[in-house]
Amino acid sequence: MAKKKTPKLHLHIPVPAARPGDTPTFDHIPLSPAGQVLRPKIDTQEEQLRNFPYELIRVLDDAGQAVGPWVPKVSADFLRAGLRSMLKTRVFENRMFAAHRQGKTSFFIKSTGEEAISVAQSMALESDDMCFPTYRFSGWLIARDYPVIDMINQIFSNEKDPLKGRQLPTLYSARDYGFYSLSGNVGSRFGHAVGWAMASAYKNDHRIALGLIGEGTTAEGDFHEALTFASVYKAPVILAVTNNQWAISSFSGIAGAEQATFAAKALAYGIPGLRVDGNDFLAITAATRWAAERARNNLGPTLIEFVTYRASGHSTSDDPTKYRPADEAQHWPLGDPIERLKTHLIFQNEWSEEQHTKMEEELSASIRATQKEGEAVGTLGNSKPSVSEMFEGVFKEPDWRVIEQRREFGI
Amino acid sequence: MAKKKTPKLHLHIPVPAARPGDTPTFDHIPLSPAGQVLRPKIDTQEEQLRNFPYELIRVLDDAGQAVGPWVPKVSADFLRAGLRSMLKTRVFENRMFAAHRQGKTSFFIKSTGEEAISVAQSMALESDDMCFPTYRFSGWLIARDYPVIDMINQIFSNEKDPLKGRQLPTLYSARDYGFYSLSGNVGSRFGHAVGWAMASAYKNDHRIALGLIGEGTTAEGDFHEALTFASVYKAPVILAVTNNQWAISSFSGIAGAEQATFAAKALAYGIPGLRVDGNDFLAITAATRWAAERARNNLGPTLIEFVTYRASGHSTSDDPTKYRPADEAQHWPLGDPIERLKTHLIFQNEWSEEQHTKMEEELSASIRATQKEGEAVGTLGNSKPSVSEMFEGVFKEPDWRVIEQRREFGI
Amino acid sequence: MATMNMLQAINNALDVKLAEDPDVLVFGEDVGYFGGVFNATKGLQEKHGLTRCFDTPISEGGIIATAIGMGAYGLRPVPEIQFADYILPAFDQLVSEAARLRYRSNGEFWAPLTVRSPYGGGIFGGQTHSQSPEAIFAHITGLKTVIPSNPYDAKGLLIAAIEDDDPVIFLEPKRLYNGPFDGRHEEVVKTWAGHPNADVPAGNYTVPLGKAAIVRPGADVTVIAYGTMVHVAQAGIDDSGVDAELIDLRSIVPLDIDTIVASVRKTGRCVILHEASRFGGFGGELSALIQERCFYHLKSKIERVAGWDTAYPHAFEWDYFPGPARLSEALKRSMEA
Amino acid sequence: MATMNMLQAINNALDVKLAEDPDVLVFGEDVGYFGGVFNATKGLQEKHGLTRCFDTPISEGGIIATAIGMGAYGLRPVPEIQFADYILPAFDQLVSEAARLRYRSNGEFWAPLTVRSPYGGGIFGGQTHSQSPEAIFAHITGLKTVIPSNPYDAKGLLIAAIEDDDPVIFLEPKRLYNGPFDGRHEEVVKTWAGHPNADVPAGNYTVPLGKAAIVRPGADVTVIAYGTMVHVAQAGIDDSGVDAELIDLRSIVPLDIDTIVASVRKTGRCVILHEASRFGGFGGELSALIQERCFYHLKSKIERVAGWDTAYPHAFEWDYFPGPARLSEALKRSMEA
Ligand SMILES: Cc1ncc(C[n+]2csc(CCOP(=O)(O)OP(=O)(O)O)c2C)c(N)n1
Ligand SMILES: Cc1ncc(C[n+]2csc(CCOP(=O)(O)OP(=O)(O)O)c2C)c(N)n1
Ligand SMILES: [Mg+2]
Ligand SMILES: [Mg+2]
Repeated sequence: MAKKKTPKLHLHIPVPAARPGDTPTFDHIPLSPAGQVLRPKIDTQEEQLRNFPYELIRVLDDAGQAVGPWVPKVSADFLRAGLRSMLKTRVFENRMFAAHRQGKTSFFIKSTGEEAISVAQSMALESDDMCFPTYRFSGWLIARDYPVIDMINQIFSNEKDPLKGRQLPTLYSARDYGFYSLSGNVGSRFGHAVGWAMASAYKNDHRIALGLIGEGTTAEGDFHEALTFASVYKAPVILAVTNNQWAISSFSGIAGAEQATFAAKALAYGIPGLRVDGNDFLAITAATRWAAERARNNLGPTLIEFVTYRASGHSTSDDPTKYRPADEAQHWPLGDPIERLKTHLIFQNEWSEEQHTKMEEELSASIRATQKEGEAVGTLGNSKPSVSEMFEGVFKEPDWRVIEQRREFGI
Repeated sequence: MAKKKTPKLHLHIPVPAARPGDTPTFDHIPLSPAGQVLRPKIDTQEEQLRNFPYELIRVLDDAGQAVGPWVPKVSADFLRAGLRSMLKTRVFENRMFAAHRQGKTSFFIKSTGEEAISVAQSMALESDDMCFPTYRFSGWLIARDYPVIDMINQIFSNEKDPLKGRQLPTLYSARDYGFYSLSGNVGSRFGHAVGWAMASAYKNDHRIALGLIGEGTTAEGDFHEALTFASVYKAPVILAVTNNQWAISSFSGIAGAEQATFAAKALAYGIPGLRVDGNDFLAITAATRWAAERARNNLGPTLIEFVTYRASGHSTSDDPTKYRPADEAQHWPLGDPIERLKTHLIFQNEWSEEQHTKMEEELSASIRATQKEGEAVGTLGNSKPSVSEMFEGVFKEPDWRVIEQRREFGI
Repeated sequence: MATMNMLQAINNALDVKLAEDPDVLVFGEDVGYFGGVFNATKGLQEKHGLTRCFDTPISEGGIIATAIGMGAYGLRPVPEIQFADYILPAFDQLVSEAARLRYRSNGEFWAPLTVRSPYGGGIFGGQTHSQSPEAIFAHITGLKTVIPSNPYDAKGLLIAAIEDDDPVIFLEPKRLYNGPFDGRHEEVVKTWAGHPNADVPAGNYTVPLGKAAIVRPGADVTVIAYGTMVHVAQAGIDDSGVDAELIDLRSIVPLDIDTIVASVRKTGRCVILHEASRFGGFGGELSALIQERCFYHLKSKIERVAGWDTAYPHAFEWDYFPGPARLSEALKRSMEA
Repeated sequence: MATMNMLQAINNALDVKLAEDPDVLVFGEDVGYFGGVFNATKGLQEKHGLTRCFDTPISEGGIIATAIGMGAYGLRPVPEIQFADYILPAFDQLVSEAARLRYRSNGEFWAPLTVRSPYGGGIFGGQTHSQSPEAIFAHITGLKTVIPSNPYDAKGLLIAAIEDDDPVIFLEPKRLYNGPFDGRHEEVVKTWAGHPNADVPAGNYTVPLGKAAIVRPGADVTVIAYGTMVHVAQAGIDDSGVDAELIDLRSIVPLDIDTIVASVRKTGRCVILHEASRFGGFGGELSALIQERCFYHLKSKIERVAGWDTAYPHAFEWDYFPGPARLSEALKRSMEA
């Protein structure tokens, strides 16, 4: 063929709207006004749902009012419990973060600004459902009254660490609380949620699974494989992307956000994709309930993108001001989830600033006391489980190698 | 929360419309009438293209007429060349398949019914573009006049095998013909097409890449990773799914076809997704040109699903009547690509039955002669490259291990 | 008791477990209606139902991830990977997840999967239908790797693997599916009929993981093999005329170190045979373990006979394949030293 | 000539190659603007431009697939995998594609990538930020695996790897980034300042792949190590008082077999040290190769000192880590035997 003249190609590398020193902006993030998005029936055909990934389901408006078809049926007690768990999560995480600075642990990771997702989902699902969390999901455990002391002992890797010193701090496992074992690898448990849900369906059980993944991690093959299996076998699972705008130092554009919303990935699998205000406790509750109802009624999986913002650094290992404007959080258009639920409750005359301050003080005191309790057992390096734990649990029964090596080690 | 009564879950396992003994049907495959789908400008916003994955771009109608906005500008010579290459591909493959039955090779794989895709794409792209093929793409080489004798020598693993006996038959490599090295693993080269295209863009070159994948293989993580990178970096690449309805014995529903078209997977990445009649030489040409023009103009990748039908078994290793009705091919609604282009040319008065018969005879004779030539060199086991070739090419320069092992082997 | 080839024995093991334990599920690419590309799961879907034995998407990572999730729920999944060469896309799932789940969760969750996969060469499968990846699994703490060499063991080991609460990689020597193959590829193909280990009991029985078999007692040199190579070893031993003791490892993790050490201490000589390429192969580990434990008993150096350090080349299959001749020479070298 | 720590040396090697060869590209998770989670690529994007050093999606398989495609085009990609533990999702790309491309295409295509990745423990990274996966790469025909132990070598080997036309896995001992670490974790942290191998020339120079270094000549026993363990070995040797010859392999594929054999023939004793778990580790291959080639020279059994056959446990890092004390004991055992 004759060669036509075409322009020179060039390679596109996405860059975020603002770097340190720039003025932050989130104008590129499409928002919908609170209350605007319709709430379809759970058995609506996928064909009718194809616009949802491009909208944003919001319930709480700027005044703190709950508006529109997605307002969930919840009691004030329920909301106060949610508020309390979010606040407890924040207080707990802030203390542990500080404990890291004091050398009491090797590592810590916070979910600041994202507490609504873990807490609301924990409360929206049943106690025997199973959640396959990310490392930014301690709110799930807190909402279910998992003993904070056990988390602290794990974080301090001390003698009472429920994971026996084998795991990096924050990589909890809590089967009885519907919280699957975490690992340092991101993404590789997303498909476990699907397998677990398929098993439940196979056994004609009623339990469903929830899988979580960060927006950055949606780029892993695991994401696609999980969604493919979920879709093909109509697994009773909710698959959720927590889009907090950042991977470690990479903005969501490096994961494809310049081209599509993360909810739009549902379209590839012919399943509903909801895009939900991740800082809106009520919207999260409503969307999770909707997806759970679908799952429980054999209508298959739902993908939910929660639009939120990672208000802190990625972990104790990074300084976010090195790669984004220090004041970026203040420009985030969807506010803070705790503030928003608090405003709503106050607006409803179900809460007050005084009560809030009191609760905060009470939670601070309680977490402080629990931390002391953990410190009394020991912090990193000055207390640990029996070293024999290193050799346990490789297999159900130890084989000769670890038996010999224990001997070689002298225990 | 109080437990609501929900129905028992059950596990959905997709089953095809017909198994051996059943009456075949393809009613579940959405078709559009020829000529009906619009042809957007190449720089149309993705938002305006979101319906395309659910349509079917067709040019040739049942009468053999080329209709609608996607009719490509092509000469009769061009079409005759395409017809010839398709026919040559079919004749060649049928002979090699028979040669396998005669023990002349260990393995063979045909593209019967799918020849339009490889041939039309080969002709639509430039000679210095690079194609990352599947094993069902020999039409690409034939359309570019790659010496059939070299393919036959590769298939016979004989002394003149251009790949020196190292590869399974049909897993060609032909750099000078824009044909990337095949491997037995499915899917794992899809991302190479993206990397190659990114390299071309990085170098301000004008060359583009084409990646191919089977509909069954879209389930691999590789598929998602390739599309993610292509979308994020706006790589000048065409990514094509050949949806021939079957993986080996698994129907497309096992890859998600019950829920979505394969073209719809484009929506996950915010790139255009075209669904194209894969047995329509003109539609393939037009769609490939459209996508190529986008790529060359720095508008990024396009995903194309070619809807076709695998008329033969998967390879020499399976008997398709074991898992699908023996007469399923006859029910395929999109006909045979060779017949359809032939009918079109005849309709246009540019071809005749006589010419066709003559061409078929001529091609049969020529392939037969070339096969003889290959057989004169040798077939599997009775001629092979120097065994020293086994030890070559592990690294650019051999290290002591293969040098020692050669010695140990005695050569 | 019936005569079964290896495929039938494997099929039968799955059948027995599917019938006996509703928590056992069999799935993989083409394993459902079609019964697998090698027929290993033939008839199981029809007999046990669509949800007990079914096709999966072509996604090895997805298959294993799904299986792990099912295992965490409480099932005993038996996924098939169509060829061991295609286990690699699932490698992260196997290593980072299946192998580590019990340890990291302090026993709250575990992954009792049995990953069946045909492996090895000898069928002109070329580079990507012939590989033997056992060494990379052997290095992964938390994974067991089992490789049967005959129908009786195949069934008993497979049932043991399925009943085991740890993740097991179950590698099936595809060249042995239909008959014992001793590497003499020019000879007429043998079937399992008449082979002592082709008598397979009907019901549930297990061959314990981690127990090697002494296939042939001998005084002069120990030969260690597994899978296809057990038969090649027998042929090589016959050719050499050496009175070799042949050990079939049956599982490489857990490894029956006691049987190995006792034999080498007795014979003072050792040849290790495997089909995988030599460098970094499992033979290295065996050699190291043996010299660590039998240093003063060794009369000559431990020899390794293995595939060359190249890919598995289609046309040169029999040049690559470590056949009886190569073993026989190694045995002679070992005896002469 | 400047004093550099290992990170600076690596950064400098990339800088030199980016400046000198427009076909060199550096990319990976967080490597662009941020400069990598360990700062190895710091400043490179700013200096060389957005398209020369950039962030990628979190997709190790995608990163390597992209790099292979770029390599096939004609570039020299230098992808980073953030932690060697996370190389596994890319394992299929490395094995089935990068390692085999040249061979299977008869040299029409090849994959000249250099995959940089921090590996090893000692930073309280827990199970998934501490592993040493070199053994599984060593077994893969077609892959080279390089592991530097000091700034001078790191730069020279990295440049050699980038200039090499074969795929290279370049494992960076993260515990050595900022200072030599001999395993005495209770002691005050050392920096590279003053270390003879921290003097790094400014421009392009290479340390050839496949050439080991004799770090410490000795008469009585050969110690073989690489990466972090070179420093641990030195400490262990000092502790033991044994006159050991210490070999730093620098690359495990290609392996400098001549240097190893010459040393063990001289000393008659050998201890191998690595951080990865022992079973199936690279120590097995080394042990096997040495006993095959030095059988009659060996005065005592070859010892392996390595990580235990468990995952890398967070709180027990120093119990797991094969430190100088364990080496020193092995040296004494080796000498006493
Ligand atoms: C397989 C794997 N690759 C890379 C990493 C390193 N890593 C840890 S967290 C992280 C960023 C994840 O970002 P995202 O998915 O957006 O989750 P977020 O932290 O924002 O919740 C990366 C790259 C990892 N842990 N696992
Ligand atoms: C990674 C990998 N997994 C499995 C296989 C076995 N296999 C070969 S072809 C095939 C079916 C592919 O189906 P599809 O993608 O639809 O392509 P088609 O053959 O229909 O063109 C399978 C499962 C393989 N070759 N590679
Ligand atoms: Mg994120
Ligand atoms: Mg197909």
